[in-house]
Amino acid sequence: MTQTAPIIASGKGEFRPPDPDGFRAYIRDHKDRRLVSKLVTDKEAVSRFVSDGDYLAYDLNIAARGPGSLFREIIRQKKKDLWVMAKFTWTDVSLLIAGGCVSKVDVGWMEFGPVLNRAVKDGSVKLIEWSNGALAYRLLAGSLGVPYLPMRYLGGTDTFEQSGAVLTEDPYTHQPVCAVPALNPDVALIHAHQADMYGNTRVFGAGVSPVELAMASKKVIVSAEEIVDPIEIRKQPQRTTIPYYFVDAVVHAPFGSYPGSVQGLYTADLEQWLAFAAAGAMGKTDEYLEKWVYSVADHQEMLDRNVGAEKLQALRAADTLKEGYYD
Amino acid sequence: MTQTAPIIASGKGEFRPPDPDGFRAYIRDHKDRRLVSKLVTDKEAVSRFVSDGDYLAYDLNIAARGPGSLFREIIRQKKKDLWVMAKFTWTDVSLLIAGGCVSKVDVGWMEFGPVLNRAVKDGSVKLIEWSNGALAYRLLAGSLGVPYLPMRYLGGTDTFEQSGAVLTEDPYTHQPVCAVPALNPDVALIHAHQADMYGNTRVFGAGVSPVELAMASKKVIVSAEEIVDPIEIRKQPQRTTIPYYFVDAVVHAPFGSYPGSVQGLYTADLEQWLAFAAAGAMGKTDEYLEKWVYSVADHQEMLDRNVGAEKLQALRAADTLKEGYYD
Amino acid sequence: MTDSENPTLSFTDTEATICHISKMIQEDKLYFVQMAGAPLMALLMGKRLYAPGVGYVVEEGAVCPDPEFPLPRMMLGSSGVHFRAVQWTSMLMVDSHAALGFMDYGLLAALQVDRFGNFNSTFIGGTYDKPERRFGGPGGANEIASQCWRTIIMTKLQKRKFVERCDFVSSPGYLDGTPGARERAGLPADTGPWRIVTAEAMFGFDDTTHEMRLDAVAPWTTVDEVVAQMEFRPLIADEMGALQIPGEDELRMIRSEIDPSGLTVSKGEWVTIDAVTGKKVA
Amino acid sequence: MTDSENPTLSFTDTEATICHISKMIQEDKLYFVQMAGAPLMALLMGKRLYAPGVGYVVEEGAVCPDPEFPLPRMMLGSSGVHFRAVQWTSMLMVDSHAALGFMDYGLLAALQVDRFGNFNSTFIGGTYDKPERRFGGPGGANEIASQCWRTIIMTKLQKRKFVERCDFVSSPGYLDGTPGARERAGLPADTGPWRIVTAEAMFGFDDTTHEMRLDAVAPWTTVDEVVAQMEFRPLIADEMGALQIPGEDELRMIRSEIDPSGLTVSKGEWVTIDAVTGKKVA
Repeated sequence: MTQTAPIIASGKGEFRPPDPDGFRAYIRDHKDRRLVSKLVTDKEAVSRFVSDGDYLAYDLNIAARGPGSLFREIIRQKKKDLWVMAKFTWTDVSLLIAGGCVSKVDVGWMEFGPVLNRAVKDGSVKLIEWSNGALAYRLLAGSLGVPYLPMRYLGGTDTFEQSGAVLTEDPYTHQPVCAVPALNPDVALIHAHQADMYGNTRVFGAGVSPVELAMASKKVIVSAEEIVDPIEIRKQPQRTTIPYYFVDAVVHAPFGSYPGSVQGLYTADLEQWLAFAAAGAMGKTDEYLEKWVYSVADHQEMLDRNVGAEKLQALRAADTLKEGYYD
Repeated sequence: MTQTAPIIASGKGEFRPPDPDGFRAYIRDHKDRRLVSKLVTDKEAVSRFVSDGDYLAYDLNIAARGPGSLFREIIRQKKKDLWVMAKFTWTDVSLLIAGGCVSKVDVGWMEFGPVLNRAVKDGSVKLIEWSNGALAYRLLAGSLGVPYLPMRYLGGTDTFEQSGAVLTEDPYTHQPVCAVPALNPDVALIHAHQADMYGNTRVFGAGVSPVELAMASKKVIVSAEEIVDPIEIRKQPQRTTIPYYFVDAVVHAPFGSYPGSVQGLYTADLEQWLAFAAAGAMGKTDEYLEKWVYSVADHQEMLDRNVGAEKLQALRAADTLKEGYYD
Repeated sequence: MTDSENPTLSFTDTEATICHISKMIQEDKLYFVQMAGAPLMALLMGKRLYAPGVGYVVEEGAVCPDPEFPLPRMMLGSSGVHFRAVQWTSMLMVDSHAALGFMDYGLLAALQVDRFGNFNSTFIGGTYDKPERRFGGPGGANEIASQCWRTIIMTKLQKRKFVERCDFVSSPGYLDGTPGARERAGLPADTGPWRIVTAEAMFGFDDTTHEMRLDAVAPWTTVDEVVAQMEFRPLIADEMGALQIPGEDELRMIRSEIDPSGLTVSKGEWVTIDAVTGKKVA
Repeated sequence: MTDSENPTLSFTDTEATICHISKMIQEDKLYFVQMAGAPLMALLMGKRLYAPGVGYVVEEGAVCPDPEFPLPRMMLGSSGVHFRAVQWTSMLMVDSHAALGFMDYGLLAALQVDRFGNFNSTFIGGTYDKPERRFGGPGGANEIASQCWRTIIMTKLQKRKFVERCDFVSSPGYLDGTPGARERAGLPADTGPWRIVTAEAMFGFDDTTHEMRLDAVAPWTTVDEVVAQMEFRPLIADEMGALQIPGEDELRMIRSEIDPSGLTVSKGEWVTIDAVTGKKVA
């Protein structure tokens, strides 16, 4: 039982060395344990909690229940040098790249296209290879407060070679087993159905890993379709996805996932859903960003000026399968 | 990054070597993927799915939302040589010992007393030391399909010395970190609020680790207060705790936790709740078992003859805080 | 040449591949399907026609959904594809279900596949650091291809897709093909690619050498034509099977209920065949 | 000797300990409380009287409940103690919250404690294999004492409880007391026992040697009497503090709202003191 466990192989992908005790010290010194209101505007949330050079992670993507309004605010505030987790993402990574915010991407899956291709070719954005599951699993490690976790995949592939995984030996079975380093993002964005002012958050429907993301991240920004009374949270404790003390900022963002959908609330705006990819293909991302980001002060103004109440009504009406989300 | 990771220290407690691939092969060959009815009597569930020598684990305990009716059926069927997980348990471990069913106990916490003391002193029951959290964490490892997990506790104590944990070196930070072997019980008992005939299971309220227990175990017996129509499960998918394919048997067991409580349904029967411990103190466990186990054919007969409808009514009425459980 | 009296049938290679895979779906197995798109359509076609009770999971954590037909125009992130699931949970949970051995089949699409079933979804051409064309990455394919018992891979029969060496092995097949190669890499025992499915041909793998083997061809092509479309020469089954002609009813089903928008299935090469003989119509 | 004119006050050592700890509870900290019983009563006494908004978790996965007073007669497994939580989750989740550094204080009870705050809840007397008296095990105490920033331990001031060596170290204090001993054992940095609380005395630990230090004594006892009740001699604080006398209102609160059944607090030694001077009444 007590032999030594050699490192059999090791990927060469860049990653931040895990530091569970450093993370604990941050939590001890920076997270408020009290029930205090964390309600802020999208502007305030991003300026206070997203810094140049941060490792940025988010749950889902701009196609579905993603933090669309926060993506646009990050671009509006011209945040730089972000290391982005592309776990089960869509065009949101290209959007952030087009906005000049990104220097590194941990790849699980992302919708690709000219913007991404150019950035990779000219070297302005560096990619590190993982997979959707491996990135979620690294968040699990981060959420457990351990430096790494063993797992049963990644091994044997070029993905492994370009990742930060290692192939080691299980101290119990002495079989080869992969291990991945814990990931503790600097800042997490989570778009939710409901939250109270303290940060108690409810996400409905299937998802990727909002719980582990919130637990593993130093700073957590929740944007919510609806702000609910704290007593409602306490009356149904089993509906809570994330308890308040993990959350630093709560932004009230109706249609925050636009142009994406939020299950149980509204469908995607198909036309605009595809507009950014189209703009990329035509080399017109600047025009896209001007219209949807720079020319509007915030998310609400974007909705008012570029979408309109009628369209929003229609998107709500088009989501006809609400069964199971709010009950 | 690629040094070797020595085993710095190693506990001497007995454990079954983890075997993720053996577990996978069992799952491949024995678990039904189809939607078929798994409704059986408590008699049938225990005779088919609990074998002498099995490693037995269960969620919670005979004080609250535990599988009381299944404990008694296991004793009634005189199962032998069980290795029992005492994770956040109560007098249920002593009950199973008094019934002659137990040869080993993995200790997190258990209500102790004369029965336990005698069994330990005469060597008829062997104890191995862990903690509530360490046993739940070993189930997490078992539920992830990995052979072990690193963790940040147990180290430095006599508990560690009497456990199967090792102190190793994290391949990333090169700091000392404990690791515990995955636990994959042979059989799991889970008492739930609701289940459908296929095994889709709902547990309401706070708990210990029903999800990881169901995932990590080869055979899973669910006893449920209520059997619901499968369509009800599909209409509210986010209320499902355990999907059907983990479950082998579903037993309809109203008041299955008796004399314990089920939150949101009924309170504990305080008098009987303490009766077994009292019997142990007075050396009268045989009389207790005769009355509550051997002299009755099954759970329903026990309720009818030894408790009575009036008492059961009163226990339901006494649980006045139902808020949050069924909504 | 074909009897000009016979009716003809036109379909895309994607439609044909969906038809082929749909016939493999069994009710007593569990499937792990990658994202929305053709693989999910193939599974749902099988569920609609042959195995209504079949259970499957998708990466974003829906367990055994029972979507209504016709399927939504846009499946990614639509509530329609998660409708009537037995559980809504997370990616981490369904990945664990696969790690535990519950997922019998993984259903995936690939850009490139090699002789041993290793496949690529990362980049084509150039080098890793200077790729000619970058793609989105493995997504969930790596964990699915590693942890499900058997993997079914959809792709197109083209020389640039059936290659001697993948430009990048995003997800594992039998690696170098040697016995135990996957186990030595830390992957679960006795797993690996099982079928490679294209419109014109279906492939399996030799149990010992793990080399790709041509098992069946469509009536509108031949073994030689198939092999001519591959960069490497596969093993050839002793008894060559014949892929079924997509039925008119099947194609109607795909176009009306599986991909009503046509956004997925109408892409790709169109084939026109003699509906009776199955031969290509010039 | 006391002025017989003064009113007297009678309480158990458990009641006094609950009063002492309740005064330490702060609203801007998070607490991890072990199981039901005296530690939870002490926390809830603090919440009731001094820090109504204080957040705490219990092992069985209730996050920041807000129970109504009077508390239920039997707290273990009663819905009353989980009432109005902000979340109902699992033991694994709250243990992880502690692992991440969110839990400022762990609140525990111990059978035996040594000079360095290591404590025992496993067996007393004899050997591990042949114990004189076996107990229930650490429960959640090991993970709480390892992963919370600071640990507060309740026990009774008796020679057999403050021992040179624990019969069994179930949960970690400062181990052998040397700098970095906990870190070398794989435990999170900068954690450890903070206070040991009994009815008659409160102890802290020296920052460098990690030896237990007597910090405060109750008015009805003296430093010498306290040390006489210990198997080892603790460090003695330069400025000895004085523990407050339990107030009549506090005792009324305990007996009417915290432990109405008296099952927990009425156990233990009764003390009768002069309510004014705080001296024992003969």
